[in-house]
Amino acid sequence: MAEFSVEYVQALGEDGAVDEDEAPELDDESLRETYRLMKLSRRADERAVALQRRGELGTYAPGIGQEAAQVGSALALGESEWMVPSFRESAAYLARGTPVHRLLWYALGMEEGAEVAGSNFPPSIPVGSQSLHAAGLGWAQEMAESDEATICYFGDGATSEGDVYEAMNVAGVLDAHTVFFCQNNQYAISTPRRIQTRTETLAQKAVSAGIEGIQVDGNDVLGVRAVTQDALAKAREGDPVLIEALTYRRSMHTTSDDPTVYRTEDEEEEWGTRDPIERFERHLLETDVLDGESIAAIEGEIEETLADEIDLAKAGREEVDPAEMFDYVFAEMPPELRRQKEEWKSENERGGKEEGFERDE
Amino acid sequence: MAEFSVEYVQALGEDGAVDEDEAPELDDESLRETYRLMKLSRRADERAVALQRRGELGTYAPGIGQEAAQVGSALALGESEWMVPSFRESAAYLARGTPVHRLLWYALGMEEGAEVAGSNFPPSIPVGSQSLHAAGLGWAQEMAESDEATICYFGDGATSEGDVYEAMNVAGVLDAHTVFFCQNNQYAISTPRRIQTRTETLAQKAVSAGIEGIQVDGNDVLGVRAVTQDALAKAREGDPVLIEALTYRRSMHTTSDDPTVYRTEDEEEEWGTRDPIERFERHLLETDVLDGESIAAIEGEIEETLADEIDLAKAGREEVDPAEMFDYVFAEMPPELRRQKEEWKSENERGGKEEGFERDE
Amino acid sequence: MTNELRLVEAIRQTLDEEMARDESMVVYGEDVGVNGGVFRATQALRDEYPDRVYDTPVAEAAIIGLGVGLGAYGMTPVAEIQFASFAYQGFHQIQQHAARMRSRTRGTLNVPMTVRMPYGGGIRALELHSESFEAGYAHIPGLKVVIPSNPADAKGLLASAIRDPDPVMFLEPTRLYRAMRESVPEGDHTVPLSEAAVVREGEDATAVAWGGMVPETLSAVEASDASVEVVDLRTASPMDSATIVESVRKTGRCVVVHEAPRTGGLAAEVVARINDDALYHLEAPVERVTGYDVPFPLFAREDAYRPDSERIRRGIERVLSA
Amino acid sequence: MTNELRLVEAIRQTLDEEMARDESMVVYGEDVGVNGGVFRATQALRDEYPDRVYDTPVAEAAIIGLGVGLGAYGMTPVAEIQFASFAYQGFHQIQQHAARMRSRTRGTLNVPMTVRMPYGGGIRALELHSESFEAGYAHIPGLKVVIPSNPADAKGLLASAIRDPDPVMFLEPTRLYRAMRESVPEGDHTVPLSEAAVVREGEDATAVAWGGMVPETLSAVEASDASVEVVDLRTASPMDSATIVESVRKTGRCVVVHEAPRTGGLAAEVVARINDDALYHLEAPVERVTGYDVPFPLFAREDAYRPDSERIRRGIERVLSA
Ligand SMILES: Cc1ncc(C[n+]2csc(CCOP(=O)(O)OP(=O)(O)O)c2C)c(N)n1
Ligand SMILES: Cc1ncc(C[n+]2csc(CCOP(=O)(O)OP(=O)(O)O)c2C)c(N)n1
Ligand SMILES: [Mg+2]
Ligand SMILES: [Mg+2]
Repeated sequence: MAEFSVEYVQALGEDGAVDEDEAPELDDESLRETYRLMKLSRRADERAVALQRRGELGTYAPGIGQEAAQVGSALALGESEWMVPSFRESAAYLARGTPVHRLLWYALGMEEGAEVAGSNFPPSIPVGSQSLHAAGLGWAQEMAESDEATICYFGDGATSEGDVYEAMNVAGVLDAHTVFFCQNNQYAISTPRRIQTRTETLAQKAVSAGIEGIQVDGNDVLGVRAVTQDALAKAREGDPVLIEALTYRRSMHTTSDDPTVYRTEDEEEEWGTRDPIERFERHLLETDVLDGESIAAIEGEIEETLADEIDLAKAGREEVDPAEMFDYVFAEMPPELRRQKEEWKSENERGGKEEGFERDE
Repeated sequence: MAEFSVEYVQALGEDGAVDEDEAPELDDESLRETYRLMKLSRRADERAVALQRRGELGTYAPGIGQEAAQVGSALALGESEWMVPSFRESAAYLARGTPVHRLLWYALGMEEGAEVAGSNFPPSIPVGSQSLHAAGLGWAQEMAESDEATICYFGDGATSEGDVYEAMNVAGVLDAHTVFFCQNNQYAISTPRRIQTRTETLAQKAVSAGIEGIQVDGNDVLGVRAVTQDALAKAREGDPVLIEALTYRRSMHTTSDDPTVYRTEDEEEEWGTRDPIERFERHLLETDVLDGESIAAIEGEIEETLADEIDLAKAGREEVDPAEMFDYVFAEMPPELRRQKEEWKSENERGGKEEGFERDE
Repeated sequence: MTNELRLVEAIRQTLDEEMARDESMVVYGEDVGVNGGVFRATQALRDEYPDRVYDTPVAEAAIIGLGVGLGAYGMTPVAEIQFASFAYQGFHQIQQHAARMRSRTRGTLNVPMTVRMPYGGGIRALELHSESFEAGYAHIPGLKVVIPSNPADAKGLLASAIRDPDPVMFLEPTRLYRAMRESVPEGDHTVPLSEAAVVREGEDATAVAWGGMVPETLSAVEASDASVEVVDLRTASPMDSATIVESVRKTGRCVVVHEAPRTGGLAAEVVARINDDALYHLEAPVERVTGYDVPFPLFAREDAYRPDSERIRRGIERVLSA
Repeated sequence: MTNELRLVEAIRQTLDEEMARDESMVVYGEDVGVNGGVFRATQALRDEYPDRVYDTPVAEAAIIGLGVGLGAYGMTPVAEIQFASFAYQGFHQIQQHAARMRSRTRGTLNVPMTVRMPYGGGIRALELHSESFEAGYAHIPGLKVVIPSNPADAKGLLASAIRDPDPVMFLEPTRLYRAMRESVPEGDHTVPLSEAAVVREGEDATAVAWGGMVPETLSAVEASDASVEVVDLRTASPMDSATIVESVRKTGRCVVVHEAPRTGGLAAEVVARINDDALYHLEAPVERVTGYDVPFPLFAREDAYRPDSERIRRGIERVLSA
């Protein structure tokens, strides 16, 4: 009656060999920039986790291990095309030009970190819910006869939420210009992939929407880039695609999480050997795109950037005015809310000092 | 990487020919009972619509044209197995032994019509939502190591709701003993099947849950029976199945609906020639299971039953005590609710007469 | 110039005019296209704007969630949820995203969506087709909740809702869709959101109602000997409590009427606002004439559940004699 | 015999004891198995009852909806929603089915499900991890809404909720999970639902609070010179207004405290109940000390949003001096 299949793509093998049929055409500069972004993301995550451990940051969800999936895909997107992330997309944000201090602001509990700059949605906490916004953007692009597309990130866990199925289904019906990019990092907090669903792949979820589903080695930044480029090309014509990138969350779910409770060291080590940055670095060294010196230069620049950005983040934190929470509820402040704001101010700003705003940690 | 397919089953062709490989083994008595139930359902629907037209019934959703899908599948279910219907399953209820007056009570706006008798859930109005209850029942059967299963009905429109995807997915993970029976009657109110989803079939929605999906000619009562029997056998072992029965809603969505707005006479006529009852009747006549006389006897009996049941329904309607709306909110009535009930009674039962309870039509 | 229209016709006309006015406006929902909506509120709209009126799959979370994306892209989404109860399927999208998008992004993203939905009882509808959840929505900061009670307001409020840059839940009383034909201003006509209307002046007591309860309240007041001021709230949130408070300061007595269950209903908020700003003027406890604390029953028991003019009249009498 | 336990430990112990008591009880939800729950409320439970503790996919509508089926089959479902805000994903299942099943089937089907969920602010959590929607649930007839404020009540109320034949939304204040260690009765211990507790007696004013606001209220009262009676509501719905009314009749003044936004919050219902039955005893308007009408902000602004003992103290002073 009807037949379906799911393909698997890998361009840069674990052994460092490149399948030229699958690899995207990228000049050396692009390759180095890809590498730099992956390293920047890794180090930003590491610094963020360290800051959190010292009590200087709120809960943080590192993407360590997922840099290829995020950077490879985000770089395939045009600057004015829309990116709709979940909550673990630091690497994708960085690839889209978002400065590190904005990510830190969000992790400092500041709405300032969720301000929309460029065509990037803010982080979305409710699992899978943002997929519908991406379908909406993609539908708008179709209605506007735009030749642009939208990419949406979510995880393996999100594929169990009704929203994600609805999003793929309506995207299919409405010819939305949407690429659904699922980072299957094997876990939803403690819950392994096999407990999310009985399926062999997550890519096959696309079959239920009548759209294309494809699997890619998510630790292979070249494969991810190529598959996403193809998918975006189709999406721009009104054919949404679901990509499943097979990867691994190498660190904790968030800084509140202890992965040793639910997974083995063996497993973590096994995936360690497939680290996306190491694999890509080996390749770039072998092909002389990078050498020890240029790597050291990149690393040095990253450390400097991070130092500056962390300072910026802390400085911004000092500036937070809590009374602004009243200011953005509606375009115009209704009278009762104005009254509440006045109440708040009269109680908290006696003599100019802002009370009730010490962190109690 | 992974391959999937969806099969299509038909046992009794439109030409009346039977594919012995696909047909279930049923004795003549069962065949006649199947026929009787289909006819009963058809006539009950017709009478209900007529009653509604005379203002004697509320909104009613007839299942005319879907009798093979419902009766064929419901008869495959064991008596103590669970049936979880949507809102158009009169035929399935009748096949499960529910008397007509109970269905009419529901259409008279009486909770009495939604009382649970036997292993049948009440009608479910929110599209697709009941699929999760069926997954819960099927999961309970798995946990109880029961050799029973649950069948759940929903329509083509329901396959767009997140609940249905979630239900199939959790059923797959939890080895729920659930058969999801989708009556694809081509429309969700005015919305044709092709606007619900970009897929070729609805059966392929199963692929997203890693469970089996199969398509059957839903106007072929023998094919439906066979496919459902197979599916139930699998479900009883912990393998849920999605069945898509291809059928057609021959009359209106509900008595509030006017199908001429959104579909052509040609289309209706085309499906008219595939009517499930006529097809089955031809087959039973050709195979001498029925003759003109026995058909007349069945028809006579049905008219008598309906006359009695409509009387019962009307009599029950007269008995409705509105004050009972307070009685079933909780197992025990909380004080404030008791106060509200007293208030209601004091205002409405002066001198024993119940005010505020005339129908204003 | 005015026009005699039914409430549902006023809705349809407004959609039409707003689409003409705003080329970025899109109307979508279940059966709003070919079928023109199950109540015909979008009748023939698709013929006029074939590229901006869409039938969607049966998926309410999607209907709401898509609007968040459309809004971000610069469109003006006007969605229909077929019956108010089915907005619950998309409740998470309303609460977690539509209502919060402006505040969580400090105004860099907003959701100019209007979600139209028929609500309320009184038409002998199917199960779950008669509920009122205005109180639940009013408890969600960032949402506006608007409920017209007559054709002219339906037009003026809907136009304001569509033009409003924030998300509006627009609840249309099914009972009133075809209940009356009244004059509706032609051409551009807006009624500001968050302004209640004193639809009848009085001295002895204040009756506050909205949507489907306004006609019932007016006829209760007409049946009463007392001089009762009637406030049509029109916008449930942000609420114009000033108008209510002013009236209650004058009358000293108040009845609040709604169809939703009493506990946690919006009448409680009205009582609380009166408590805040007019307590010392109260001569009697505020009366709540509401649905009971039971799930809205199927229609055989609907009349017993839903406040009618007789019950409202009794409430007015109680508050006058207390 | 009593035991010194934290609130989350009391929850865990109760789940354990109830599972031992009722073989048909099943605990399920996201990460409740191997991980023992993100707050460790189900820690090691799966080791003890491997066939009755389940990790589920990330699907809240499913978590609620499955419970309807489990209940119909005769099981006692105890579901965990990882954070209260994510129950919105299953809101339709709560409103349309769990809450209504008994009334719509005239008692022939019921949903003996308990839905546990951490709620409320004060722990510098991520976005959407701090909300309180007790008022929304309390407005849904057929649901019980229970909120403990200390370890002993957590045990007693949870046991009652699990044994209750009707659906219970059981809101656990994350702020208090590990805030104190208090004695909890060993063995069978139940606290009846729908009974508020006078946790401190007083003469000058009444303070009503629940969940995470109870300790803040107690410390505000301790900081005040006045004699303030503190009522811990414990069950938000069906509400024990008799205890509140009795207290307010005595004190004539009242402050109601909650974390949720003010408009449409449960304080409004408390005010309305006082209006109904104690208006003539009121010497001042009831004060509502609540969250503001803004979406619960990210944590850098959380302390400015969430009532603390200082704000509550000011509210008490206002009501005393009015
Ligand atoms: C609707 C919803 N339910 C539950 C949660 C709690 N939660 C946060 S992350 C998470 C797991 C998500 O897993 P996955 O989609 O695989 O993304 P990952 O964390 O692996 O990036 C859960 C259950 C949530 N944030 N939203
Ligand atoms: C959640 C929800 N959304 C919308 C509706 C309104 N509605 C009732 S039936 C229906 C169409 C259902 O179509 P389908 O699932 O194909 O079932 P059919 O009516 O064809 O039997 C809709 C949209 C509803 N009852 N529930
Ligand atoms: Mg994951
Ligand atoms: Mg259909």
